[in-house]
Amino acid sequence: MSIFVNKDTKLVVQGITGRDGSFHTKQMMEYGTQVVAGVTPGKGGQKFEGSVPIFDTVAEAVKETGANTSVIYVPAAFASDAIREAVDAGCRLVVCISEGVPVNDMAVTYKYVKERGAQLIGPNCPGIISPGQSKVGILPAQITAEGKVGVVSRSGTLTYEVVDQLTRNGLGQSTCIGIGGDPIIGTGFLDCLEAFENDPETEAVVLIGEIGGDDEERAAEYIQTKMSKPVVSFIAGRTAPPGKRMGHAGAIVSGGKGTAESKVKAFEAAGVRVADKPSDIVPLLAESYEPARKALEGR
Amino acid sequence: MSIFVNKDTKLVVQGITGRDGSFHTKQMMEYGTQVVAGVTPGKGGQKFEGSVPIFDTVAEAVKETGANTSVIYVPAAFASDAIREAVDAGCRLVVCISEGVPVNDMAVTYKYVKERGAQLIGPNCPGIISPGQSKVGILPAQITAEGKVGVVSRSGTLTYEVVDQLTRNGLGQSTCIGIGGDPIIGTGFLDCLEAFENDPETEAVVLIGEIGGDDEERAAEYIQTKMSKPVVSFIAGRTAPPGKRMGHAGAIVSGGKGTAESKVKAFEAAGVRVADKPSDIVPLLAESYEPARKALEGR
Amino acid sequence: MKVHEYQAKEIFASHGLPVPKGEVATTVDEAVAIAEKIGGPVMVKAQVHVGGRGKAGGVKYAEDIEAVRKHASAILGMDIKGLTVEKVLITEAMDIDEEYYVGLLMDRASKSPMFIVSAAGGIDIEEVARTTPEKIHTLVIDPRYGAQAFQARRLAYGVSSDPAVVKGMTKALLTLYRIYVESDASLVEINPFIKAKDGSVWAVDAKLNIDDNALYRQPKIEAMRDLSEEDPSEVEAKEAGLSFVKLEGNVGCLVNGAGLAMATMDLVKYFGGQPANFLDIGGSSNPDKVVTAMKIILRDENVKAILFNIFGGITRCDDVAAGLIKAVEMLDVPVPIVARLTGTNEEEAREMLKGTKLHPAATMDEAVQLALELAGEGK
Amino acid sequence: MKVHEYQAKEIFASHGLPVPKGEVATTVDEAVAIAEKIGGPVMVKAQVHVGGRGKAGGVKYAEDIEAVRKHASAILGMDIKGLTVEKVLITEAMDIDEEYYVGLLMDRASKSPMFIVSAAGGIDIEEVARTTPEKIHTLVIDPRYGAQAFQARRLAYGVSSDPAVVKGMTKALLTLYRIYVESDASLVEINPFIKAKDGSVWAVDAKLNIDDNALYRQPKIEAMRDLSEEDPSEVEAKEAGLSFVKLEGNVGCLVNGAGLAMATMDLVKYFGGQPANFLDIGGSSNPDKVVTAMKIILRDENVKAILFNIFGGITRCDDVAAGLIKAVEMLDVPVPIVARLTGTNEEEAREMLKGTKLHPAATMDEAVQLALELAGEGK
Repeated sequence: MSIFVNKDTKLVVQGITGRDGSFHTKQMMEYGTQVVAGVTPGKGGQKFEGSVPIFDTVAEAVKETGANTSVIYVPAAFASDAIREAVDAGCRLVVCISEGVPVNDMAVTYKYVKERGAQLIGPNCPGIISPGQSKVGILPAQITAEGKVGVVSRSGTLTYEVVDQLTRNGLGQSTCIGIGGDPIIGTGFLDCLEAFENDPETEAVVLIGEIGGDDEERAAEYIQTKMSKPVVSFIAGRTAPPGKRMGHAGAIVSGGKGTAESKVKAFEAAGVRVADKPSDIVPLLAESYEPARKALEGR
Repeated sequence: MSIFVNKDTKLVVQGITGRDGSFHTKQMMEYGTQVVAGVTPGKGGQKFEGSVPIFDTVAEAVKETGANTSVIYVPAAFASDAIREAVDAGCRLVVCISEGVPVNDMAVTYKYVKERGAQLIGPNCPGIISPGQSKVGILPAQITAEGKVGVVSRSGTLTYEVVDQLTRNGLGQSTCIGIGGDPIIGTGFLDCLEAFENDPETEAVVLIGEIGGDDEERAAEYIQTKMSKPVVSFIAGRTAPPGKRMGHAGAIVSGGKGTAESKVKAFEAAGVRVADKPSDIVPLLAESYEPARKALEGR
Repeated sequence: MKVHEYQAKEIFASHGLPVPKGEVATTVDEAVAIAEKIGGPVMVKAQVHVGGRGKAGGVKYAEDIEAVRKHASAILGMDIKGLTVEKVLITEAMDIDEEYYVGLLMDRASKSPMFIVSAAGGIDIEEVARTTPEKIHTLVIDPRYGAQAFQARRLAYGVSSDPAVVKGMTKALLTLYRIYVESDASLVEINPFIKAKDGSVWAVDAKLNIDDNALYRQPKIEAMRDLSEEDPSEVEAKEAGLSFVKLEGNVGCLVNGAGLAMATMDLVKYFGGQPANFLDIGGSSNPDKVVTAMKIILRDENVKAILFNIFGGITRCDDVAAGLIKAVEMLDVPVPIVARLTGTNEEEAREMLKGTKLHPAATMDEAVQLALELAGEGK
Repeated sequence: MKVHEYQAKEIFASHGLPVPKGEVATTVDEAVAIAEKIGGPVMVKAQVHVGGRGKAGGVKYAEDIEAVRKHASAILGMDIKGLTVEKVLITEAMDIDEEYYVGLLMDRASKSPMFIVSAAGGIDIEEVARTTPEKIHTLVIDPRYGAQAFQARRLAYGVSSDPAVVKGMTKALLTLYRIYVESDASLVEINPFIKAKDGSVWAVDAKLNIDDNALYRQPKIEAMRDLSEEDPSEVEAKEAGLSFVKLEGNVGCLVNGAGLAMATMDLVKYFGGQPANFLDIGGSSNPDKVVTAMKIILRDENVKAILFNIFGGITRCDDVAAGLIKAVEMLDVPVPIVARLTGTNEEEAREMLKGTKLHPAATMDEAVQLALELAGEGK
């Protein structure tokens, strides 16, 4: 098991012929993801890497190949349209990698996706990987390993850092998901925590938050009231000055809200251990999760 | 029983202090409709006719009085906002009398109402009356009588004409509803036919259509496949020239579509008798509805 | 309300749609001057608010100035389905390779705007829909979200794989949607949307109908109204808040409510007569409206009798009676009047009409039959 | 992106909001001329992109021209939180009776725009929210439908029963929503929205923040950008596609990804050091970016060591290594560089960096500790 993507994921890549799209499609194919179609308007009829059919529209791609999931690598100005196109064509899961999507567009797109019962991950996210099954997005697969720890994060490379440490310590992952750093994202911590809680394969969860918003605070409450599995967290941005956007559009402390302190406090109040630095995550996990303890001891 | 309005209808009147609003509110109160509140922005705190409290907003009216239904008499330019306000405030049924609402506004308003699970009757309609229980709108109550015939119509005064003939022939009505003559209306023939079919008190239905659109054709199909109760129809506009809007924004034969012939043909093909003139409706009803036959004989 | 092709094209062009060069002329000399300015072959197109102007000879190709002069002379002043051509559009003649239809209208069934696209452009789309419906591609737009680029693109790919056509049509569709919303349209259409021999795409014709209910907030478009294209009686009626449509019979009808007005016309026909008009005095009760309505009906010399059919709901019978009495006093009514007033305040009305020369009637059937009799035509 | 009060007011006024007369001045003489044109008492208001200008003495009431001259002299050139005041707005002083707050912003929790209204206007709204949250009225707007008149009216009635205030505020809220949508704003606010002693209502202050992600389609607003209000290094970074924020420490950080960059800064602090900056080189792999990033970091003389922390995903380690090698070649780098490159193409990168004077590190902890040691500050 795993959450959101698995062996049955049949992927259509929107923007498959672009620089990033083509690079990462090759990586996904090498990993074993079922990439069944690509979409680039005007290139319908061609083949990607000699094997993946390219279509002008997602509707056609879904109709011809039965794709159930889409990943988007188009420029930000076209990302909202691409998300809506994928949902309209029947994709149940849409992963939007594109960075820089206007937030007011996303507010409407979010409604569009929800109303049609689909799920969006991102935008501005690294995607999702269920090791050994399917990789959708840009996460570097070589640092992951099959296993039972779920990882959810608002960051990209910081996720890799943490996943890398898990793997090096012998802790494989059920699914690693980067939900994105924008103020409005399709899938939040709560959705992922609920899915991990319900996934029989997942035994523990690592949550990586950052400054801005109050998603971590709400996640803390959820963990305290609804989760049975151990969760360890890390919050980035303790040294970030207020009023400054730290790269991510959503990572900003404003009006005294969204501070790392508030998030750490919320997690600690909820009984969730918070790591002071990324390398503390595995040791903290060992306190409540037996396999982590054994893995550390075995080193 | 009855459909849509009954003894439990607690009405808020939007535009209660206007010329039409005040006139018809008095008529509704005289009839016995539970008019619990009125709304006119800026007149909050006053009383209508010394008894009905007036509020600035529908939200306040609903909160203070428990109104569950709204009737709207505001100018067309404000009607869409009034409908949305009523639905947002929690009214489950909204009856919009106002005529001249822009159709593109109504397309959006229709979605707004549906999405919130409420029901809209109209706009540009005479409203609805369940004789002996509640009158909401402008239908002249004195021509109605309690009984078991359901009446649904796209027209206003033509409805009165038909109801008057039913009453004069001893055939009372369960509910009479004027759905309005605009291209986009909240409640159509199908909604009403389904409600009449499910209403144990209604034994027969009179449907009054007119040129334009294909609602009558779809009603004919519905009656044929889903209805057990006898239905008699009348179609206005057999002499209307094509391409000309006949008063109602929706009453127009264009591109060879929406002709009276097409509608008559559809009803006849569905086994629904179509009256050649309004005075033929009761005699036709007598052919399939025993109480009508007895009523005619008894005269 | 309809606007002329040249006006619609101005609106289209201001939104960035590719429209062939052209200007409108009201005289032959103007037409020639415009053609000279454009240079090369042009089209001379009658600007009238009716369909089928092409078949009626109102659209001509002019190879040279001589031909422009000839065609403009013939078309200006021409009568097309009862309307006199007052203006011609002189516009660049395009070297057409492919013709498409692209349009957007309010679809009653889905209660939403709907795109219509076809590779069978340049001809009557209703005819295409009737004979070869498979050539028509439609797509319903959710008005909460508006038209999406992917929807326009999908429609365009449905009729062409030519990149220039797909790109141009996608843009055209999205632009038409914007125009539709911004101008409160009920229909906006380009027929034909063409690909020229050089590969470029153009909106060669343009149609834009506006929702009358929204004109109050469209002052710029309302200013485009061409009253010479409308029946003066209908215009006068509309200004007075009435709905009037002229017909060919001799029984003038004055009714409250559109449905009842149609039913009254139908009943005149049923009893062997012919209605002279459709007239709905509308939902309010202003006596002046009745006066105006009478004036409009009496302007028609065919009218031999007038039939009032009023069922009072929001309209009060006493108001109508007051208007009727006022009208009879003010106007010299040369024909008999049958009055059937029932519903709200009918007793008051009956009282008011006593002692007048009006012929009362109790039912519709009776009223219509009496009117036909008085018009000398009763069965 | 932020625009100045005077620019926001121009936008507000163009949408029909009541804005007091006023113009912007860059010199004292201009300020005086504007005040003379306005006549009567005016406000002299510093135009800077920071909050709290009032407390800093950047907003003054001027009874007469002498006072205008005095205050403009004092405020122009004033330093407010590190920014020099280059412009003052000279604007009609209103006779204030009541002060309200009206604003609209993107609410993350509801993922929708949200109105905020309060009768406690004229003061810091965040302070009001913190101390007397019951004075704040909010209303989430469904972006598919936009702001509804009834919603604006309901909010207005929530803070006032004065007809002029309700009417003016209702209109102001609907207009703010339109401005918000049309200009791709993330925040738009009037604080205070006032009722004057004569009963009229006015937008006395104006704030408009634009979503940077949407600037590409807001050329008119982008043209309002005042670069003198922004840190030149941050501007240069943004132009190169980097995210840079200057901090006070001595360890320059160059990281890919915002989360990792923050975690790196936090780790510097954790090990007892101070980061000199936040710098995210972003998600693509352009070697030139690394060069620009290095230049920006080296401009800060406090920097004693540079820490590269790259985890390759979409960014390829070999590209970063190439950029790094190029940067070191081009620039005379006077401080030690610690390079930790891992992830996509890390082997290629390791190979490329062999034989350079860079200090390699395998883990974040090791890299940070090494950098601190090299900066002479390690624990």
